[in-house]
Amino acid sequence: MTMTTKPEPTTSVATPIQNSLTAGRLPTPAPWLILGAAIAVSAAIFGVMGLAGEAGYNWGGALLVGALLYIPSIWLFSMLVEGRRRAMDRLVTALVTGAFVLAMIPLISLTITVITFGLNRFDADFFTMSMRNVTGEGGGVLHAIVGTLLMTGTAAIISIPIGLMTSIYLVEYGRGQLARGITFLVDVMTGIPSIVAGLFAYALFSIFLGPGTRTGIAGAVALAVLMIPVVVRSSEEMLRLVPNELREASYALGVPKWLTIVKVVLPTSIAGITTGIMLSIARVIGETAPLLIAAGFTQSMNWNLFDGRMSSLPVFVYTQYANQGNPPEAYLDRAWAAALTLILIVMALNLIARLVARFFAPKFGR
Amino acid sequence: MSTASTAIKAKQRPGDRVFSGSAVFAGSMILVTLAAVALFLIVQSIPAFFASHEDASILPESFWSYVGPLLFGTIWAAALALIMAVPISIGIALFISHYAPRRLASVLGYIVDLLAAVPSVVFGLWGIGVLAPAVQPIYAWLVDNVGWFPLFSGPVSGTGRTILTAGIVLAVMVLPIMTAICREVFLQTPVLHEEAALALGATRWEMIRTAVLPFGRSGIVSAAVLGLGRALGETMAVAMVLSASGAVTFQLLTSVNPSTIAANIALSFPEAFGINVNVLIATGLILFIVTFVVNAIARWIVSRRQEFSGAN
Amino acid sequence: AANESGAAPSESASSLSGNLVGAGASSQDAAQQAWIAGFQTANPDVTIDYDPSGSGAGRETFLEGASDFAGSDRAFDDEEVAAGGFAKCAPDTDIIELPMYISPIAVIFNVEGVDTLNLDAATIAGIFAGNITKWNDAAIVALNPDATLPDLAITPVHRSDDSGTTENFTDYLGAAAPDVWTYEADGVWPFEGGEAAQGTSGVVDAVTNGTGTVGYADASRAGDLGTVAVQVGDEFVEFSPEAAAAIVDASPEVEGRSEGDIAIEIDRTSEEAGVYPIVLVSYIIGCQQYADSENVELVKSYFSYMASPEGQDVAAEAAGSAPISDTLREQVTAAIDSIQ
Amino acid sequence: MSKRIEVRDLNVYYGKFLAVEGVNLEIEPRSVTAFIGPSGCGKSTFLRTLNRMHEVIPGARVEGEVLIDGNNLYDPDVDPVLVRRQVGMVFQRPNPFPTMSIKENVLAGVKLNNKRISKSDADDLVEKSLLGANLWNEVKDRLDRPGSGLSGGQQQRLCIARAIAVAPEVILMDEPCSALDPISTLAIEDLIEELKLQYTIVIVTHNMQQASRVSDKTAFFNIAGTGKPGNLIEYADTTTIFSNPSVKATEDYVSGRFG
Amino acid sequence: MSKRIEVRDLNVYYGKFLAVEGVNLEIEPRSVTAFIGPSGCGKSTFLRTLNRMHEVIPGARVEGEVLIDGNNLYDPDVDPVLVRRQVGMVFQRPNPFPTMSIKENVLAGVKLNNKRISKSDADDLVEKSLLGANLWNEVKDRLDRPGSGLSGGQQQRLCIARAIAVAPEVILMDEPCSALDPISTLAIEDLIEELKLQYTIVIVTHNMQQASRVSDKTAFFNIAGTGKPGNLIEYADTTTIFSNPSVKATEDYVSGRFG
Ligand SMILES: Nc1ncnc2c1ncn2[C@@H]1O[C@H](COP(=O)(O)OP(=O)(O)OP(=O)(O)O)[C@@H](O)[C@H]1O
Ligand SMILES: Nc1ncnc2c1ncn2[C@@H]1O[C@H](COP(=O)(O)OP(=O)(O)OP(=O)(O)O)[C@@H](O)[C@H]1O
Ligand SMILES: [Mg+2]
Ligand SMILES: [Mg+2]
Repeated sequence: MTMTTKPEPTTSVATPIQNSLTAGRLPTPAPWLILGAAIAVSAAIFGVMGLAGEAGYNWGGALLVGALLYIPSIWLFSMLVEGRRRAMDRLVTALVTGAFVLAMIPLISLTITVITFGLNRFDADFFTMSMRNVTGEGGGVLHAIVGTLLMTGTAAIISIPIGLMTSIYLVEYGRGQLARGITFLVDVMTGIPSIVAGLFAYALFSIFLGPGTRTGIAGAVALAVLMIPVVVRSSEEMLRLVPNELREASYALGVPKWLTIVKVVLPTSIAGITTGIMLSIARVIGETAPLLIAAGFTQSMNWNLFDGRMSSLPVFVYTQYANQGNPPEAYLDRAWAAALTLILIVMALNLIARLVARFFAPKFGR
Repeated sequence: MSTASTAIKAKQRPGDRVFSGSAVFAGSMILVTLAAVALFLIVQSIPAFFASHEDASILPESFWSYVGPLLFGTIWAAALALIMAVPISIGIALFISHYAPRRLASVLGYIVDLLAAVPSVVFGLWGIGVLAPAVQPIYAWLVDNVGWFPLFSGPVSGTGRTILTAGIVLAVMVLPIMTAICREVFLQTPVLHEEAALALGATRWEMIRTAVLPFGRSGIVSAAVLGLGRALGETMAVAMVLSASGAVTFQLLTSVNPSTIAANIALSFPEAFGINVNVLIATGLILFIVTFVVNAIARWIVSRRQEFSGAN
Repeated sequence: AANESGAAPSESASSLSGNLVGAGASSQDAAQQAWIAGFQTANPDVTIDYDPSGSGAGRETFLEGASDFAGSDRAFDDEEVAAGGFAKCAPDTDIIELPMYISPIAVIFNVEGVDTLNLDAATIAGIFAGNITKWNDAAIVALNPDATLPDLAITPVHRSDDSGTTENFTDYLGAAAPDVWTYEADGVWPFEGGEAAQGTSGVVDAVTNGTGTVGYADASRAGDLGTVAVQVGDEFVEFSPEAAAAIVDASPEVEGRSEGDIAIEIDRTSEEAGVYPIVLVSYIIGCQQYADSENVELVKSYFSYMASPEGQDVAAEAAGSAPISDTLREQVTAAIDSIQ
Repeated sequence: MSKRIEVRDLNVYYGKFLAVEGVNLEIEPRSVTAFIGPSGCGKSTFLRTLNRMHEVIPGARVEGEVLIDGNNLYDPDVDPVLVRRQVGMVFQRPNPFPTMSIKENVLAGVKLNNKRISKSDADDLVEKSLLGANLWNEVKDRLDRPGSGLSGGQQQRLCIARAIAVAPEVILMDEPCSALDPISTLAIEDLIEELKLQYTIVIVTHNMQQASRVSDKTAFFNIAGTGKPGNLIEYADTTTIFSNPSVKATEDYVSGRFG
Repeated sequence: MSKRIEVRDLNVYYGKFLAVEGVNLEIEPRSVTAFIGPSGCGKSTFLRTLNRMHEVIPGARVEGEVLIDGNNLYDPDVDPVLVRRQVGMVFQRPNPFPTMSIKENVLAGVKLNNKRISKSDADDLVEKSLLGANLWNEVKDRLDRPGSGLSGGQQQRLCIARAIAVAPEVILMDEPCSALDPISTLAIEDLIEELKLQYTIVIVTHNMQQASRVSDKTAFFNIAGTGKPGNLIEYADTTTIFSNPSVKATEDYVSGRFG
């Protein structure tokens, strides 16, 4: 305690500091200095203790331990200089930032992995060819791109209206028993495991189209079953955020309820709803297991949702990885490139949705 | 003005009726779908409940002794994932909503959203190829140095493909959706309440504790439930990453790990025939029920203090 | 897609057209893709889909009549055949089962500085059963006096999914080392212990990424990993296509099956020179007589292509399988000719 | 273009809770009527029963009759949407539609009802309504800017313009000035003065000066205690209410030193 | 327990937009100062600079000095958290924490500082603060009910209780009565009268009667036009401002017939 820079009496917390508004504060660059010191100490520990490993100095480990060391250090320093509450604040700041950085590590690692491996086959052939009559090297994913877009698109066409209308019902019309029942059922529906959805769609279409049939539409239905609850949940949240004032303003003008919903409520919440829909699409577009079961797998182009098997990008990635032939690198390269393609597609959809949302979004501000 | 007086008398407008009718229709579609799924699951499961090893070769004895360890593994893996993901996603959401500079925040939000788009197969590939080898030395160190702690006891897995790794992969997978919801909710915290806290002389953290977190509590629970639902049902990534056997063990770092229901279906379904198929579907039914129970508990938690909720 | 439309060679004499669906074992998927590619190139109006959904699923699908043929890592067993009910086939007719895809299973390992090891069945069984836990165990050293074996823990890796590979591998262990390996042959790994990984790729990845790991996988995927030469009689045999084909020839057929149902019971304990006993035989299963004669020509022609030396070579190239021997081909061809 | 309103034995409920009890009232056409009373006495609640906005709230219902020119609003076959077109409403907090420009906001009542209107008619209507709401000069150069970009007082007048654009016959205003500064308040009071030449106006206010300035008649509501229903205590000419009320409670309330 | 505030050459910005320009002002301890002026002239903005709440808004910043008992609030090493503990604030719309009970709301600020306040101390403090805010009698039986269940006026007084519970030396109030009915307004005006014996109080109001009733000194702010910065036009004793202002604009504003 002899080191404290500020001889403030720390005992009288309840009585305000009379003479000055300044409390002891760490100088602005202090956190950075402490971070640097923490990393240096950790680096030294790694050096001395020989934790570095034979393969060379373990920089990653040193940085990680340094960062971990920073968290208690900043708390300690702040505690000594600035007092308990500030210390807590700094600790939480460090933790929150730490959580963010920590989450960035897998993201960056994943991105780097997908891009470096994916770029090997990111060529013109890859986007203009299917896998028909291709063995070993070469080939492309056009058929899987088409399949993914067709099936996800159909799933979206099924589930967005149903999901949106259901959430409208829950927010605008639903009262009492039926609404509570539907909320409950939507909850139940969020619990359907994806593979069960696949089994269900497969069994359902076996009834209509004969046993054992695997078609794009079955895949789309499986995806829709997974997608609807996400759409309902997110749209419901967003519709509830629309202030009642606006609805009342519209009713007071003699606008019928349905027009109020269509022209006032939906446009006001469109940004949130689009975000929710994008999340739901992202949720299903990468599904593998249900599509493998319901839509099967083919090497050829298939534009017909109602006849024949249909490939999709995730299934393509999976089969390329799982059933590698000769040379295995060709299969792995295709798998990664297809994964990269899938991520890019979702990115593009996301961007489009954001633009749409921005276009319709309420225009606030002066 | 007798014209006006009759004018206010009109029958219900067709637009309204069509619109509310289609909303009800959409709602009942959910009912129908769900009934169909439930019916399918139950009908398909019934033979499994009474099957023994003779009927279905994958059953050790009865159905329940088969599903028990799987159920344990499912819950254990999801719990591990959630223990990691909930604090981190709250952290990220707070970072984006209350710590990062405005400009940066929306970009960061977008980046995290993108993680949601990564297909589970890719998480699987990444888990096998990148994550597991990277964490294996840490596991080895843990077993050597804190192996006395039951969760960390050895022998360490030689490949790092343990339940903890699967938990990490699951955590990374559920992060985006949980973060997105938490972030939206935190951003909705009324400025009034935030300023009320600040005006009382709260530090940023204290403001978050008094205004933001209580307001976002139900949102956090919703997010956790959605994340949990995803973690419980995730199939491919777990199947690919986890070194699964039927064991029931809490050890995190060994080669012998419990399997999960969804992963087990994926692993066993291709070779399944006869009653085995029913057995696997029945495990799906169990998973369905578990997820639902978790959901119901979460609803109950949220509704318990409704009176004090932020939505006023 | 660019490769689909204009691919038709104009002078193609082929009159075949139609759509054939097969489903089943993922083990033969790479071979099937090669066969399909070769066949479709020669017959541009034909589309064949092979769904690598798994042997069990493949057999179920065929049984339901949803596919024209199945690929399976095991033949239907006696009861299943007796039960009949194959929807695609004419009532009360038999099925044909053709061992068209033979693939050696390699025992692969990852120990620095060791490329190959000589092991006998008992030692392999000991390793996978968890009795032998160190690479410098006396049993291994005794068989490999020249190798420099480290004091390193052995991590055995097995398949976590239900698979024909596991069934064949455990069948070998049980037959060749019954004292050490007391479990029945099964597609599911019979006990808890060791590392598990999904699919051939998972096992290969786990062995590659780990240290001191050992596993079993389709030989074509062994890559740069160390492989085991298995003791047969007095010699140690490395896996090779020829050795794998040889064991099939040296093994008896399952008795009591109809003509054309060529189910083989691999003789894992054969001591004949140059056979490699750990093999997987994957069958093509079709009908002796199809209920609907529409696709029969196509089926016969496709099956014949698979069995032809050319077809077997394509598969060997693409999937690393072992071409079937000429004696076996004769039987297979006869069976195909009988299809109607 | 204005109507007489009669209220007979009106009870207003929120679910089981009786919020306003036994109101009898007659409002003359082309007049301004002010509702005053302490918080929670049911002024807003009662006001909203006059154009059936009350029933928008789940569980809310009404007993009794509200007659507009002799027609009971609460007859079973009356269409509330048509009622609201005849009885417009302005709320306490200005609530322009955030997704719409100033012009679209004014036209909202017309456009949202899917009425087709020619561009020149629309422009005329916008100008007329904004002029009527005393806002035209301030916004005529930026009709395409979002309505939420205006100041509070301007937003409130925009809402009034929006309300009069559908040509109602009665306008209800629930504390239209409480969020506004004196200058905007003045502008709106002037506006009420003008509007009353054409419309029947009912206004809720906490500001007694405002009530005495703008209204012809005043209704005083009171409440006996929390959980009790609100009652109409006294209804008379504004001058009477403020100078010579017949009920003690009214006198106590209006003679408070505040306002 | 009260402080003198001096403001020197204060410019207040929102990003690039200069909202308030060149304010010089001295506020005596234990007095009530009212800020009046038309909407958008920067009253709230200026008020919020007095406890550094301004900087909570992204991009907002300040030039110049605000001295409290001679210490500049905007010195680089001043801790805004400490400033806000000494300078409390009450907002226009009552904002009790909805997740907390009445009691927890009162203790919210205290708990931040002193986690381990004993139960009896806490009860004492709650009673003292609620008594100070004139709310004790109305809520003493339901301290554990949510604060959001109170009426608007009660909520506002709850917010005042919450503000005085942390024992600040200055209390800033931004239109504390504008959402309230006259009875609640009266209660709060009475309260201000009492609080001024202990605290320095600054209040923004649109209600000139209110300003003249409660304040000792009044500051009139004005704005030349939209987009222009607001200015302090005149600052003097309340009686002077309302009876004999020295600037024409002030006279125009206070002599409006409204209030
Ligand atoms: N949506 C609602 N649901 C249930 N009760 C309500 C609702 N709105 C108002 N009330 C209750 O009805 C009574 C009358 O409320 P109302 O808002 O009409 O009062 P008011 O006179 O307008 O008050 P103020 O001057 O504060 O606006 C109050 O007791 C109130 O709590
Ligand atoms: N968050 C903000 N960002 C940008 N500009 C703002 C912000 N808040 C207020 N302003 C602008 O600053 C100026 C002063 O606003 P302020 O709210 O201080 O006015 P006021 O005098 O309090 O008005 P009122 O009486 O309506 O409350 C206005 O031009 C306003 O548009
Ligand atoms: Mg009201
Ligand atoms: Mg203001």
